[in-house]
Amino acid sequence: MYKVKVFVTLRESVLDPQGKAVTNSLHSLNYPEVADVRIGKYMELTIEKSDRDIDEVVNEICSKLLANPVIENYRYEVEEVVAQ
Amino acid sequence: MYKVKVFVTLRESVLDPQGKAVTNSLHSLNYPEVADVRIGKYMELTIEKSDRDIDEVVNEICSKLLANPVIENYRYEVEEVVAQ
Amino acid sequence: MLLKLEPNPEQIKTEKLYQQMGLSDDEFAMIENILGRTPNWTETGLFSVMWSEHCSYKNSKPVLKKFPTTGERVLQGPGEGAGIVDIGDQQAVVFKIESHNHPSAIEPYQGAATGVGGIIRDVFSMGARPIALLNSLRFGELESPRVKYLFKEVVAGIAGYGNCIGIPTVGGEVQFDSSYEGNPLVNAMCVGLIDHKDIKKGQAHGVGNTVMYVGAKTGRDGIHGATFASEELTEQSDKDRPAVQVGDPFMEKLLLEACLELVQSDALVGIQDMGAAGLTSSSAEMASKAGMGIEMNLDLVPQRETGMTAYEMMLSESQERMLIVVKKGREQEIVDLFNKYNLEAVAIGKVTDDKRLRLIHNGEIVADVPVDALAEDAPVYHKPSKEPAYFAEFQGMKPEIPQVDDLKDTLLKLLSQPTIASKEWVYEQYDYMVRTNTVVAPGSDASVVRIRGTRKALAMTTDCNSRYVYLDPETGGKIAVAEAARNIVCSGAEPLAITDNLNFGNPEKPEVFWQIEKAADGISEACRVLDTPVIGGNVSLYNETSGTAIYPTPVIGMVGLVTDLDHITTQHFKQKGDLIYLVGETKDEFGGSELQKLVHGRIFGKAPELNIQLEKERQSQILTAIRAGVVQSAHDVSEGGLGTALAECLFTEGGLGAEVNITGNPVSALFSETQSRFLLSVKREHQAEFESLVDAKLIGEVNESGTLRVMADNQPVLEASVEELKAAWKGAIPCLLKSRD
Amino acid sequence: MKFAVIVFPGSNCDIDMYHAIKDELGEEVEYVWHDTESLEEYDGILLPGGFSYGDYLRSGAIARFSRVMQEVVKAANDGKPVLGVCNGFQILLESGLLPGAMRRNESLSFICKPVQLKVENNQTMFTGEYELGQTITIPVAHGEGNYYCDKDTLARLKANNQIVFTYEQNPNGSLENIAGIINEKGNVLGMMPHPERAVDELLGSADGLKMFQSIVKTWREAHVVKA
Ligand SMILES: Nc1ncnc2c1ncn2[C@@H]1O[C@H](COP(=O)(O)OP(=O)(O)O)[C@@H](O)[C@H]1O
Ligand SMILES: [Mg+2]
Repeated sequence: MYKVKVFVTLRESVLDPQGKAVTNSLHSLNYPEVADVRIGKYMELTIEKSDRDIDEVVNEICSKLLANPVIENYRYEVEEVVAQ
Repeated sequence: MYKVKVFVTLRESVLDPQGKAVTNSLHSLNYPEVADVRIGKYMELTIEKSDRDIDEVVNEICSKLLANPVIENYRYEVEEVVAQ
Repeated sequence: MLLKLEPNPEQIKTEKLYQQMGLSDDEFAMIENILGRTPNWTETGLFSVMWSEHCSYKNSKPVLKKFPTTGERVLQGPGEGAGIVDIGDQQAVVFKIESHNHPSAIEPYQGAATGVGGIIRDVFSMGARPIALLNSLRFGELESPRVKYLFKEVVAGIAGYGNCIGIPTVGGEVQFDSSYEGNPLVNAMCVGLIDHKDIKKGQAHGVGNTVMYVGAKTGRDGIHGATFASEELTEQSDKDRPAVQVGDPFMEKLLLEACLELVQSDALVGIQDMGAAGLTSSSAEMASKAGMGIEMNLDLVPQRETGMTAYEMMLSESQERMLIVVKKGREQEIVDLFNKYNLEAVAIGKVTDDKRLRLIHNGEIVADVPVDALAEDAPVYHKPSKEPAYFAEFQGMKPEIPQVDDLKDTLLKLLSQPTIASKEWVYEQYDYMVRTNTVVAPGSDASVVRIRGTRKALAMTTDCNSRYVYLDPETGGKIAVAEAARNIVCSGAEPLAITDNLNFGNPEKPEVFWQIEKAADGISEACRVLDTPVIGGNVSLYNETSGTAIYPTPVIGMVGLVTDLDHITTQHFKQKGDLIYLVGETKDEFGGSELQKLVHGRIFGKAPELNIQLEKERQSQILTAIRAGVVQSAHDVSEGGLGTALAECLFTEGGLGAEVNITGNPVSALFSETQSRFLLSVKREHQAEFESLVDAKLIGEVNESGTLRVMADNQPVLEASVEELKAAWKGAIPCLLKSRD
Repeated sequence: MKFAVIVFPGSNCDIDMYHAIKDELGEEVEYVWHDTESLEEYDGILLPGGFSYGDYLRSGAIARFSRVMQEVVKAANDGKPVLGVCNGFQILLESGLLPGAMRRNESLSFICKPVQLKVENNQTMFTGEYELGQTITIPVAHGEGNYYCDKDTLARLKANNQIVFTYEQNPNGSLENIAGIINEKGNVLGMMPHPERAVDELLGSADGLKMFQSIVKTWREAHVVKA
């Protein structure tokens, strides 16, 4: 079994209204040192071992469903775990 | 300057409607090996150095604003970067 | 910091780089001629966007000229952000429709969302308070995963923007046909309300007045083909790649409230939204319309990204921005006003009298061109037009009645065609009630929004049956307008005016251009007869997938005036014992009908005929009867014919049913799509008065049987419980969406 | 009785709330901006629906830090009626004035439609005019109305009769069909459905009006005694 962590972030030049709103709010909460916030998605997938290659599976899943390649980038980390 | 990565995840006991929906659509896209998906947030903060301790600042920000302790947990990673 | 390498004028010319921006050799020569020199990179960019079809209408202008655009009530016709029509009491209604087809094909959620954002800005840039949104959508057949994805995301994007900004999305239409498979249509319409005294124009008057930039910062969003072209030259890295525009409805809500406050200030001279071609079109058009020039210092433009070039700033399509001109010396008031809403307002230039657009960047003049050349003098092309072969073939076909074995089964199937089926799945995602003025919510013919503090209300709709337009563009164009008017009249309103969105294929193809011309002829004639001038609109061409054009789709957005809340009427039957009337006789017309599509899997033959004079007479009779208070419900007979219309009248509470009598061929009686027909119900006590006002045929009666029973020659020919009809109609879209891909 | 309708950047049902109070209920009402530093002069506080701060991050998360929220807390502590509708409810949850949190609707879609609610507690200052167990029709319009709280909190809500409204047919996946809850003290009510959209038969239902009438009645009784 694998635990896969997927990070989806907005591409750099894409506007991030959420991040902007959070930055402004942190400034008014008196954290002027926070220069920028970008908000993305973090996903934890549990994937059973199969005969397909895990990287292949994860890349397919990410580009098909988890990330929108037009505006987002993704990266991931795979960890193999031994089921108890 | 610091680059801080914050991971906000739903607590184990809280049902994740989005994760459930993604799991279902992965099954219908023919990825039966995906047993579970949990969806959270991934945030990248750029924080200038100040006289406040960085961990203190990040913990405050997370517990006040970035995560809702009723349903969410957070963890973070701090990386110090040298501005060019 | 390192300046990006831009091609010099010589390179632009010899390497024909302008072609990648969409300018032809002739057009480039014209520009050189206008300037008396070769344009630089930024200047070439200015011309390329201003002379694009989207901004200049260079291919469609000769067609748009056909439209009647004036009328007693028209306060503002085409030419500004949106058209304006008087509704009495010093009030007026402002509306416009706009397409976001191509952005939605690439990124459906954001494409649709920013389409909504853009049309809202057009309306409030006139000084009006937006009060309602509508949309008109087309997708491929709801079968492939890609189409389902586009459909879901487009609806979510429209909902996401409209709900957040707090303007109710009260209506629209969705149709499915394989011609839209790779090229969905997303047209959004906004309706606003204004007091005459608040009407504002996008004009930069007064030499020395200050040009201010308000709203969101400028990024590299939506700089299209042009930037892709420059990519190879400058080897920009991936992170500089042009980005899809992302909408920020929260920002727009603030901008909306701030601008409506600004409109009340006498410091304001002119205001225009930065839509397509952003800063370029807003500045050039405002100056040109006022007979003035504008000089701007681009260093002062609020920027979201570092190292932006003049070219990028001028062509950026970042959302939620407006350009305003204010009286010199009053800038601080404006800054304060916007700051109150946490928004930026920055003076970036001034009005000049030399009719030139002059841009300064990093201390240098980076562009200096005549504004009229940009805004007015784009070449106009009279494209060749040719009747397509299919047209003569279709016209020559004999009318045929499709073979039907089981009337009930056919009705159930028709009701579950996604184009006819309930659109509840769509509109339940829209907040159609916010601001608590929506008297008739989505689900009846037209939506009705009351005007608080008066007895008046506005009825609104979008319509276009593109199958008819494909079979016969002129008739189809007429029908689109007539159908919109039918919907307005059935809700108890008088049609006022229209806005249109001409969605077509590639106009360079003579057969496509012919469709455009003919459709415009049909629309024009219908508008003249129905007295609904065209007060604005939008053109979207090149809607094709792998060389095949979409069905020609001139979407009509129409607004009507309800003079008293008591006149508001819906399509649903109201109570047992009411008499059911059909207005208009039925012919064997199945060309382009739902039944034809269902039976043959394709459409062919002649479109239904339309006698627009007759249409007008019937509409005015019905409106008179509604205003006299003798109509309980009114519904037009459209896709799927009388059978479908009857079922739709019964989709309400209270266990109602109906028994009606038909004559002639039952298939035609129930499913023909003959035009200019209406289905009304009337209280028995009003029978005589109603019959004196409307030429209608009594065909049956509403009862409480919970069953639709259709009789021919005293024999039941169709009997179905309303529950099963409703289940087919309501379940179709959710079921198709759920079905395994 | 004088009401305050709190306006956050991005509120959009403020105007509906205002008109419900002024035109249909016939009481005094004012808009109060999010940076206001005192709510002394108001007898009832209304947090309207909408998308405060775009609902970015989590709905209500940013608005709860508005200056005026300190005053809302104070008003709540003083026993004044505080009603949060939709986004107002979300803000009350984020600020801790009510327990629990909202998740996205189970369908993951925004949902707008009239729904049937059951009055589970008519012994509050907001519901006195309803019958116990009465079914009322009030619209919902939200994307994050899927109420959640932990087991202990739920047990407490039940024990104290703090669940005021439940859905007859759950539209969003809410725990135990919860549509509205009240604080222990009984003066802070949060609900996802919009009573201010149901005050006029012309728009489909007037069932929400009784809620506002209940507030006024309770307030009058208290003040007649005091006077
Ligand atoms: N199909 C059309 N029918 C009538 N007027 C049109 C049509 N298309 C565009 N117009 C008018 O041309 C003007 C410019 O349109 P457009 O460039 O879409 O406006 P904007 O600059 O707001 O995007 C508008 O006033 C619009 O109403
Ligand atoms: Mg525009």
